Amino acid sequence: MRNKLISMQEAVAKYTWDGMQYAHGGALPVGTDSIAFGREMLKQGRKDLNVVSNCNTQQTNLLAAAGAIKRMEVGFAGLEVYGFANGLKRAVETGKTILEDYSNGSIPLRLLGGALNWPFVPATVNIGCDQEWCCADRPDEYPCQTKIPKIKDPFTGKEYGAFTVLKPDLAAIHVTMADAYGNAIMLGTEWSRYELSRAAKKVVLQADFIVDTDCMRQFPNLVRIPDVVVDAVVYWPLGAWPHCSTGVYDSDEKEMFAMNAALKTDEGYQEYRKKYVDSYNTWEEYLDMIGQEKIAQLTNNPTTFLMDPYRKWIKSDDAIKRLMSEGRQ
Amino acid sequence: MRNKLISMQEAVAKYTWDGMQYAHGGALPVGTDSIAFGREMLKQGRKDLNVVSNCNTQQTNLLAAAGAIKRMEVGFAGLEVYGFANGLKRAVETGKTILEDYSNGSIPLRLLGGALNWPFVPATVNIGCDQEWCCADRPDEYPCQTKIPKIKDPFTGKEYGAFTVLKPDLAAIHVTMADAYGNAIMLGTEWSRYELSRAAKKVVLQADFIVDTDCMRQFPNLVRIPDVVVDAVVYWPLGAWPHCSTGVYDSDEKEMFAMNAALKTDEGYQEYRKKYVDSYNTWEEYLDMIGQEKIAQLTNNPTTFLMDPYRKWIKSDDAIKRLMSEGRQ
Amino acid sequence: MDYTRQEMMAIATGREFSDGELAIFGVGLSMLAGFWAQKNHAPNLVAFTEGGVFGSTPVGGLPWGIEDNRISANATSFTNAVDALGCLVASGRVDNAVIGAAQIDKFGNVNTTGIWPAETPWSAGRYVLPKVRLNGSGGANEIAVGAKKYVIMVTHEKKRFADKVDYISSPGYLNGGNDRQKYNFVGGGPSAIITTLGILRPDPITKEFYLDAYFPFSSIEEIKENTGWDLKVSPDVKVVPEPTEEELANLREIDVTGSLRKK
Amino acid sequence: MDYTRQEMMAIATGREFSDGELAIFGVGLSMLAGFWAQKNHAPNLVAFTEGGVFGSTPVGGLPWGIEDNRISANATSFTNAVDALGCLVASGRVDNAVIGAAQIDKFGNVNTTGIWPAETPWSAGRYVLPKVRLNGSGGANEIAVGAKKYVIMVTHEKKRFADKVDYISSPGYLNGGNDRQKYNFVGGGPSAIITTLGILRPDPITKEFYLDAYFPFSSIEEIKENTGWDLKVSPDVKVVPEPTEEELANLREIDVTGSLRKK
Repeated sequence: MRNKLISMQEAVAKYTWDGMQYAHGGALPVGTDSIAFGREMLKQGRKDLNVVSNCNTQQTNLLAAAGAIKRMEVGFAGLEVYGFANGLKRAVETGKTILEDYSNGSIPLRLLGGALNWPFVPATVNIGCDQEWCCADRPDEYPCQTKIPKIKDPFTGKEYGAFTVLKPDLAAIHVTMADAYGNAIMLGTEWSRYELSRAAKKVVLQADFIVDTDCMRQFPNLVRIPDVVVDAVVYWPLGAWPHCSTGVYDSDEKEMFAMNAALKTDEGYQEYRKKYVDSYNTWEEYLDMIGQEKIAQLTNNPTTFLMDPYRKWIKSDDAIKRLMSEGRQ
Repeated sequence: MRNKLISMQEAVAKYTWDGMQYAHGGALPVGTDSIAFGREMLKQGRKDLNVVSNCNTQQTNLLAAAGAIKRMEVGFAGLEVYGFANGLKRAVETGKTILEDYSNGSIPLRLLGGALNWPFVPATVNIGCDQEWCCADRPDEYPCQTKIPKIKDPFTGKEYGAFTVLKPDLAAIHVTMADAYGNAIMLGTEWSRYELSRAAKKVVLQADFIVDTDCMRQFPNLVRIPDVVVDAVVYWPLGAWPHCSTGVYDSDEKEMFAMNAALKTDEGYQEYRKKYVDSYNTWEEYLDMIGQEKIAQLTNNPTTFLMDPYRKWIKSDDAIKRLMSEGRQ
Repeated sequence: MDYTRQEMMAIATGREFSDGELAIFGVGLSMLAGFWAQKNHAPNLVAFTEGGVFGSTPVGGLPWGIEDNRISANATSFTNAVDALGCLVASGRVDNAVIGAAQIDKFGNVNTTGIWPAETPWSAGRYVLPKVRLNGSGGANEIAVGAKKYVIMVTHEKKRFADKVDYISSPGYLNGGNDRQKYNFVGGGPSAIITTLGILRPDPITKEFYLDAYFPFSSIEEIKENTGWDLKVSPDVKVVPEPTEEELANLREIDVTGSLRKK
Repeated sequence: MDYTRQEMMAIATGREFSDGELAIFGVGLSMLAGFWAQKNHAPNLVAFTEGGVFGSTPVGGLPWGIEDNRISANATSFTNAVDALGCLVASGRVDNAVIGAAQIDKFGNVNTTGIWPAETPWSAGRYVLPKVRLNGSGGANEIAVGAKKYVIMVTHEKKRFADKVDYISSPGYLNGGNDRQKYNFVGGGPSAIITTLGILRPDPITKEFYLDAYFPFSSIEEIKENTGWDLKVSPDVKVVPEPTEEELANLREIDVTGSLRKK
């Protein structure tokens, strides 16, 4: 087993590049996502991204507002009860981002198809509707025959569709807990993170907690992402903020609205970026930026009992830093 | 939530019938399986079964020896290091059981296809080999074109195969823990039990322990089989014997060999049946049959620590009996 | 009795759910309607979310999303999207559901993807950019394709009730009749459009939605005025019974933050 | 030095594994060879089983099955068959593996399904019943199709080394050459047949297996006699170095029950 703990800066520098197919791993638009990883991509100036997004989150809302997303495949482009995603909406309406529509059920199946290295995935959904007929990549083909082409069931002769499979260059996946080797536990809905971890060519985990491997040996059935599919592990507390991370912190209601309001205009984005992206380097500075009072409020929530069985294996910041410097040797 | 705890006798009487498509849920030929459920099917005289078996186990070895299996689809027909499965082997060689061969990876994918209600599943395996060319159901078709028919990838034009999907009438699934409503936790490999629980038309769980629902609320990510897909729950301690149940008991090495040796002949089967099928009615009598000394030995094993986090929620035999009589009202 | 149009819509929607059904709820209004039904008359209604959150009820207020901590705090199982939307919804297992709509047409086709006020993709014969980009289908496409039946809940405004939607995000009866059969959809299609003014149901043959009932505070005229096609009216058109005191009390216990009470 | 043919076969197989590879082991000999490699020269060999048991080593003796408690006691992750055999093996991710064979032919096709001493399905042109029914393919079919390369481990007996196997349970190079391409297999096919007598490797063009090396205790003649086809012999045929003391000591630490020491 290889110690894969590295810094956020290193992970983004090593595993991302302009024009790549980038997938982020989260749980719908309010739940957990590798949002801190996306902030660091912005710091490092990543652009022309081809994004695979089961659901938009504040990460893709921010990256789109920054003009960093050239193309995006998505199942859902909003922020649920928090409203439309202004940054992404603006990028799509102005033609800056090409948005290719699927659904929340078909993106995970296409990832599963990529994980299994299938040639295609049978489509019983997203057919007989404009997800089939409208192709943002090839707008002149209408009704489009090539996005979800017809395929005949060899057993009945009935017609269905076929989806392309997804194998992103990188998946940055938020997990609740990871050990230094890349074994990870998710609390709350997995959404499509399991499929993503197998479909992507490289996988970086962004974890709220680093735990000892003994935790994994006590709960191996919870380790839905084993080390063999993981390339790097990044520790970043509160890393899904302002989203929630089940068992750890609530979504930051005020900030969810404020961030989305800011992303409505380019000026707002510039201000947001200064304040919430360029203002920190370390995770300590990041936590200071959020503020201790806010953190205390968000981490006092009705799901925290879900973390109780694992607390004794949580590694301290100092222990994590030691592991990070060991890993570098 | 509905209390679904019923007796083994009732579960078999209500959910099985002659000629049905029956799937059993286990973890390969040595790991956990709903073997006690199979014994009860034998007691109740079930026959002409059409079995879906990811792997043969001592359950199917016994049912085949009894002549109760008319047809079986399988990925692996042996008992791993315990050798060939004599009961099944005999039934196949004499033509009593039609055995349709797939592989350990394709049976779960066909169950997944059934769970998703897909028309077919793309086949990148079991093609270019005799699983494709030989069809036990239609022996005259060779090389068979209809078992795993050819299908063209609409994106590249390349040729692959297509599997039929599986939707068994019933899946009897062994789980480590279940609550009375049918929420279940498996320890050890899931094998194909997750897919099976969604693919089958009806699902009966056979559990080593009945636990309080509070256990599920503490560990919801472990509950890979939620109550909504479950029809009945049966408590049957040591129910995978002589196989192992990870976290609970080891495989009974002596009995694995002895049972398989007995099933080699019809006389052996008749003796086995008298001694290990017809000899008990209640789970207490079943445990007496195995013997306290043997049970102590099997349950003292290096995996028992895996059960520790859940022990406080385990229900006593008396509490289970109360729940069973409540459920009947 | 004092109740809002939103409350009437939620209650009318909730009344569509029966005891023992397996249902999937979305966020917001849809979830309120569903949990109200469970509390009010369908105690064995079994619900889950498209994230695979099972066995839970909202804690501490209406969830901000279907994966929010407020709906995760007392779950008995967390699985995933393939399970919830694939194995349970698209497969055809779910009995009943609710979806929303930005735009809807007379065959119950739903648009939640964008607004094309001038040229639409189908009128232009190419995929032109929307003037206003909306959220896309989310899991509603799976519900529309797979659920045995489902309710479409939508604010009754003329701009939303189009003769033909700009974009079909979630197919209803497509061009009507048995048009769904072309795609071998396993689900039955929408059973009702429940609005802030009344209830529309599909004609059993043509599948065109007609006015089946209106709310005590609305009228056939108001509804026809606010519908973008020539809405047919049932000869037996009814008035929907207004919420009983008990129904309303139950709803307000669920809607702790009073989100439906804003007039 | 005193070692058995089985031990030589296990060590020769283990030598095929390199540090850092992702590998899948079966039960019995295959697992011994793999864990020996990990202990002996490939500490970062990462192995899992087809049940999705990750990060573990045998505890208390050689496991009776790949899901046995003996291989589950110190696992870091338990997943499932779709994950292990589908996402990791059939997908093409696995670097190396070992499978067994009841019968093997000159193109590395493996039969583990049955023995047809008179008529085979391919000679009869129909699926006739086997005289002796064996275990079927298990997960070996996925390995044969998907692994980047794999070793076939088999006792060297004439009845097992057939010109053409009775039944192809796990495809090797089929009829040789680039015949695998017909099926778009992602894996590279078998890299070696390692037997109780020596090592066979596929010709790079024809893919027919030839004798590449024999063990110190065997000979070209013995091997040819025990092979059911006219086995070609490499002009550079080598003698496999016998186990070093360290190799043997490491193997015997893994093989705690001495299963390979029975002569």
